[in-house]
Amino acid sequence: MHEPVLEARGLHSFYGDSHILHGVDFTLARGEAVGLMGRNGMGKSTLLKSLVGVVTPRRGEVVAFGRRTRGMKVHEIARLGISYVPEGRGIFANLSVRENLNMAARADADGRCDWTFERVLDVFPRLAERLGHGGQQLSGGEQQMLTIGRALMTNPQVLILDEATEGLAPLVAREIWRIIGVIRDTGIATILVDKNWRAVSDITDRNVILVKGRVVFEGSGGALRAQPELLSEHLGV
Amino acid sequence: MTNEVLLRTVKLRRTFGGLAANDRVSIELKRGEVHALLGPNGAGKSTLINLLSGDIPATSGEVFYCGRDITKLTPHERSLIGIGRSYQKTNIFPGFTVRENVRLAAQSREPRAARIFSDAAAFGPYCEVVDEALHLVRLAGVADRKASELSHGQQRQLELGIVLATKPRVLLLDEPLAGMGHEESLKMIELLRGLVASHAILLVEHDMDAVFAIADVLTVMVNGVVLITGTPQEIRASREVREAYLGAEEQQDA
Amino acid sequence: MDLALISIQTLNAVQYGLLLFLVASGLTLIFGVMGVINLAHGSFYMMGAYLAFTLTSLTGNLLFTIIVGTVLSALLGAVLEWALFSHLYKRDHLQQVLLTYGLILIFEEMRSMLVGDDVYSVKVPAWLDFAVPLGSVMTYPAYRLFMSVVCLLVALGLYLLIQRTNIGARIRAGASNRDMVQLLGINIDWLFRLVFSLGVGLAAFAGMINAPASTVSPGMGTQVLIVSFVVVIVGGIGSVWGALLASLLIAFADTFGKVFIPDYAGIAIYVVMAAILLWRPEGLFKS
Amino acid sequence: QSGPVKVGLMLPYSGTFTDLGKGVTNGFKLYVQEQGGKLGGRPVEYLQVDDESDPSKANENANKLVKRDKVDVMVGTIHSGVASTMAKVARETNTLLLVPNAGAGEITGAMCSPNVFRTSFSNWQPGYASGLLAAKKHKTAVTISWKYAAGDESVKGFREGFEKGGGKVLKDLNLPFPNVEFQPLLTELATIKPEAAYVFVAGAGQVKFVKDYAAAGLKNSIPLYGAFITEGTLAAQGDAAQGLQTVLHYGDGLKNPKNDAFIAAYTKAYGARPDVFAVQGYDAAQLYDAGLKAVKGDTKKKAEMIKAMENAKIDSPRGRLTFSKSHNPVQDYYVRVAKGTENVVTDTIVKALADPSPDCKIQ
Amino acid sequence: MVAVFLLALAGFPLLKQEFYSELVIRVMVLSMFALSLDLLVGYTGLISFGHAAWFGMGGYVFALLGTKYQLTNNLWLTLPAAMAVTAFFSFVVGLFVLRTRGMFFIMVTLAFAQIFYFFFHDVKALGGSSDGMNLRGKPVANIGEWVPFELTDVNTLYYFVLALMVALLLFMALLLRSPLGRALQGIRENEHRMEAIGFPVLRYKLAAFTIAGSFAGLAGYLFAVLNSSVNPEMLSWHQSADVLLMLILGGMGQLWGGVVGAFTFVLLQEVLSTYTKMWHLWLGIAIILLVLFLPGGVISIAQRVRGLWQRRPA
Ligand SMILES: Nc1ncnc2c1ncn2[C@@H]1O[C@H](COP(=O)(O)OP(=O)(O)OP(=O)(O)O)[C@@H](O)[C@H]1O
Ligand SMILES: Nc1ncnc2c1ncn2[C@@H]1O[C@H](COP(=O)(O)OP(=O)(O)OP(=O)(O)O)[C@@H](O)[C@H]1O
Ligand SMILES: [Mg+2]
Ligand SMILES: [Mg+2]
Repeated sequence: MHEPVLEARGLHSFYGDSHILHGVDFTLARGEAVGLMGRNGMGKSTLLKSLVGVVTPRRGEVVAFGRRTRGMKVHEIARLGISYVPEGRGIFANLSVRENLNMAARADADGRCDWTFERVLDVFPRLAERLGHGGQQLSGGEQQMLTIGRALMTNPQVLILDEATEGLAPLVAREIWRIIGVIRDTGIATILVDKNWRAVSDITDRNVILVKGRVVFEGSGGALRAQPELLSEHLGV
Repeated sequence: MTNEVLLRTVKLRRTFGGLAANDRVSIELKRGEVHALLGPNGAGKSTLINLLSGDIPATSGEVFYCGRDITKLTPHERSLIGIGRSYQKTNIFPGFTVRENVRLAAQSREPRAARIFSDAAAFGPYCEVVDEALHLVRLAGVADRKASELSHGQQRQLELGIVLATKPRVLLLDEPLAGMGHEESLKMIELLRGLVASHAILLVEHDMDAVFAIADVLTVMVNGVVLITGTPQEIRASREVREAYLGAEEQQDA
Repeated sequence: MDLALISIQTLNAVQYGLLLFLVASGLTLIFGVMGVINLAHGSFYMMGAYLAFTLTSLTGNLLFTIIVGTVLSALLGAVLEWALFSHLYKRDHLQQVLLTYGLILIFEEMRSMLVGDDVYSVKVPAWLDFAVPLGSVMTYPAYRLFMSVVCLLVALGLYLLIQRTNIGARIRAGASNRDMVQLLGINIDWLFRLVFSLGVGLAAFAGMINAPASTVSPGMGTQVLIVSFVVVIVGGIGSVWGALLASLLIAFADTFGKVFIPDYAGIAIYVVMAAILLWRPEGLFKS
Repeated sequence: QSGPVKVGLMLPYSGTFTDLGKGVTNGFKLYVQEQGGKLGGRPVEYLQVDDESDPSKANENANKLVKRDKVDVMVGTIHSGVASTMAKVARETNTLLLVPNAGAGEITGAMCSPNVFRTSFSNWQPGYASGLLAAKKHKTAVTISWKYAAGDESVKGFREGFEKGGGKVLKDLNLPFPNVEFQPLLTELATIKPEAAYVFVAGAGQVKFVKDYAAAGLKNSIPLYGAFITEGTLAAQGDAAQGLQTVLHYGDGLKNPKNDAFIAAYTKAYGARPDVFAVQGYDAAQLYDAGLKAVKGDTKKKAEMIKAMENAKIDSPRGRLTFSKSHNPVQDYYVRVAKGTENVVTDTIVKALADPSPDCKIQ
Repeated sequence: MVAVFLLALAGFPLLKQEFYSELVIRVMVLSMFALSLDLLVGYTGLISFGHAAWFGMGGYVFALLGTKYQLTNNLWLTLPAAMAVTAFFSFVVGLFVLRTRGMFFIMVTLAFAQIFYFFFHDVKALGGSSDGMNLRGKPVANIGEWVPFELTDVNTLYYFVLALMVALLLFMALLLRSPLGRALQGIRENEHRMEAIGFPVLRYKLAAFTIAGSFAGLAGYLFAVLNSSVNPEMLSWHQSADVLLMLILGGMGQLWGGVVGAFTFVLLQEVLSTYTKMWHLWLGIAIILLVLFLPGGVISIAQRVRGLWQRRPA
């Protein structure tokens, strides 16, 4: 396997007094796609937020591209090449679609620009029709497309999608899965959270299941499917 | 009696600038039916719900509730006569406890304007409704947490809990299952099945498993107009729908 | 009233409107775009005027004064942002009201300690010290016309900055969702500091440009405060053209209020503001 | 009685009128200094309160001096609204009040009271005197003032004086206090084309007005009159004010021995030339001194003291100063011409002018 | 803590310091003013920048009835009249201004307040004068022949105001846990959703605006009585800003926030202006420090203390 681009070691994260992550270890290698699964409220988003620095873990450390991120600002971590699409989208309501995309534009650390404005619009033709609309005026699914497109505009090495396809129509959701496949081939690593565990496990190399802030399973999609009792116990399937 | 039409629209139309987000939309919601509304992103589903709930006024067309023209009613008036809705983008009272979120919804049914000096939280009838709603959406365990401290999925559950506590007869649900985990989704489907006997439900949802599991009638919208209304079988069989919306979904389910 | 008179009054109104815009321009950035309720705007304006007075009495050169003064003020703005405002972005907006009120008090007292409480004025630079004849008895000072031009340039510059550049988009994005902007790898702290200092610089700039046409006096800051907010709000928060249009409308209300309904002139601008906001509850230009 | 007399200075030490407040304070203290730090033979203890020119705090601030600090005399203030509340408190508590500036007519009019004296003017006085002067050369005039009590009263005085001299006021223009966008009014003035104009605005407003007036080219075509319009602000007004004729009960260019000494002493003490406000403060101290001396410093003998003050003939830098029945100054009004940074006195337009104060009921 | 505070207040006049008694009356009146604003700002989320309009109007109602037109000086007539008039006008103004939200609401309320300011500044029939009006005396509390108390006595006035303040606090406390109060807080939190779950939001806001206006009118009435004078500055935006500052300083959305804010603000001013000439400077610095280090307002000190208290046994 390739060298890890993002790594968490023994993370303990809190919100105030409530202890959410209990010593989570997690790695993501270059070009790898990992699915993060678990029921509602198990700490998936908290783990992702800890990785990108929005939540500061009280113990443990996060290493991104070989650098410890403790003490780094959120934007500095992002600049290492990590792009995070939070659940609930975070669209800039007061900016137009065009501005939402362009404001984020950035070449990657090597100066490459694989994802351009045009390419994002190619992937989401719906957005091309709405360029002048304000973020607030988009339908829910259009907003989701926009955040993903905006994340891609930063030409990340690591793409983290929380609730990746929430609100997307099946056709578009499938397009997202396809794109993730495509970008994985270009060497971008992804972490996916999505309720559709089957679709996720189809395209990921590895899956991690969280239960109450602890990792209870780690393995390929095949391995996951081979253990229906795991699925039913931890995902309620 | 079960198939009584509760909510009916006649040629509803709503434009944003030059864009017709809804055009000539005529649908009927009947008691005892789950009516699923499908369509690609931006088709106008949420807009339709907004028109039905009064959140935005219609450009033209009418809405009837139990035969009464309610096109001009404000959102709160519609809520009070029994039309409840949930939001696609979570729309709760983030600073309040989960219980207070739901309690407020229950309070709206009994404003008790006259009793200015009584303690709202201790009022029995509210409490019952609240407990029931919290139980239904499986949030009883976190009732005293602040809503903003819930996880995304839990907030989605709360979103639904608030609607249920207003005891509506017509439920307009905008992607209620989005963000909920697999198990929670299944429970919600069960819950909706239980409710449908006495309610009319309009369900906007992109989760096809769920939709085909509970919908009695489906309407597919594209670009603001109704493409087709029919039974699950008819919809599945429609080539147009497959092209516009489902894509190769069939194969997976098959 | 005859046509000639009306047209002169119209000229007065336009000129005054442009001036109002200039005064409010810094606020358009700090309040309109960044969303920081900055009551100290008037103090920055006053600071500019006093800087103009002090520096011109030292150097005798207005242009030089304006450049140096603007830079100094912008630096002060950056320091204030770093020391005070940067801690408040995540708090209730009303905390900023309190903070900036504290600043007003400090600024007034500092002014009194450093320059005293006298009324001063600043000389119009010689090359602009002439007047254009207007009608039979009146003349129009060229400096006022010059200020109008400056103001239009400021409006244009602001518009380009806010609406047309990537930086502008990022600032606006930051005002609506700070965390998300950071997640996109943008240093929002730095950006906000920049914008804030630019806003302070603009306020001081307005004070300096306006000093020769007006006076430099204690309390001048609070006088422009309300009308600046009126302009930014009536125009629609964050909209440069809106603010410009609002300035003109307010100036027309004020000018013609004084002429036609002198007894009610004091409320003319408030009546206009109330009417506009009742008609368009989100200002003239909704952004 | 040997302890110090407590003098409560309630004046603006912050805000727009700070400068005037300081002028009054300096003037008052200068006189006391000249008397070796004593008034009526007793040492003086000052208690200063910043009234912020805020009438809604006036009651509290006045009571602070009267009820908390138990002062023997209150001196204040600039703002008329604040001063009339002070007058009310003074009357209620029977405390002596010296008003060193505020010109509201009612202080020595409807609200007059034995224990309230004014050492400055009533708004009517300088207005009236200006009217007399303007009427000497002109037949028609237009007035411009801020729309507030002082402005109204001053304009009323001007009108009376002007009409007495045979002139006619064509129109009263006004604008809301403290608005300083004068352009529309100047335009209107230019269309009416009166022979003269009279203006009443204050502080920074007067500087801007005079500059705007000159910049609009009106200075030469329509002579401008005013009372305070150049007072204390000549330096800031620069060329625009040069040659302006004003009428006031004082001028720093007034030639008399008292004034020369006063100016010298003031300049020495404070490093700046005095203005009319300093004189009014100085005279407040003189007046109080006169009262105290008459009772040998025994502040308990109020009636006697008041009597003495009523009859005081004060040698003021402004000339001879006496008081009318209503306790308002009776004083000469001078014609002054702005030259450089001095208001040079060229003439006396009316001697011993008293406000008729018809509403005052102390006899 | 509350009991101690109220006891201290009740005992204060025993010190027989007339000036300080009047000072405390003034602070209590301002507390009531801030409290009424809190109903809007802290609980309903309506940031009014024109609240002084009602304050001033309440005072002017008394001035007009008692002094200018000399209709009556009776407490039992003029006080309800002040509250009724302000309630009426705030209701009417509310019908207009409540169409706007957020910053726009701030400015529209300011606009209306300025318009009222103008009326009392310039319209002669309303006692209009920039210098205001001195009043003929305190209201008389006669009921027929019977005179229960005399407000001319400072101590009586003190207890009268104290009683009203306590009553107002009690009213607010009850209101806030009542269905109406809860609904108002819901509106602050998420107005849109309140409408969607069936609350006639506008009506609720109007109720809050009217109640708050009328209590501000009460406070203004008492202020006029205390000062025996009224003036347009009571309606000025400075006054609106002051009360808002007091509230923010004390802590918005807290029952005692307004009271604590008024006490802090006035005491800071008193102390600083007594001991230093540059008191504005120190006041400014004090305010800035408070903002930076006490995000929840001065009242949050009490909460912190209580927090420590509770943690100790554990
Ligand atoms: N801001 C917060 N403050 C306090 N507790 C929080 C906060 N956000 C989340 N939590 C709690 O932390 C736990 C984990 O939340 P998290 O958002 O990580 O869950 P999740 O696995 O992403 O769930 P979901 O699938 O519903 O999004 C939950 O129990 C939640 O209630
Ligand atoms: N306020 C608005 N102003 C302008 N256009 C709008 C507005 N609201 C919605 N639209 C547009 O109307 C169309 C329909 O939007 P709607 O939200 O109804 O879609 P939807 O069917 O709910 O889609 P999704 O499944 O993605 O939620 C979209 O193209 C959207 O961009
Ligand atoms: Mg999550
Ligand atoms: Mg939708």
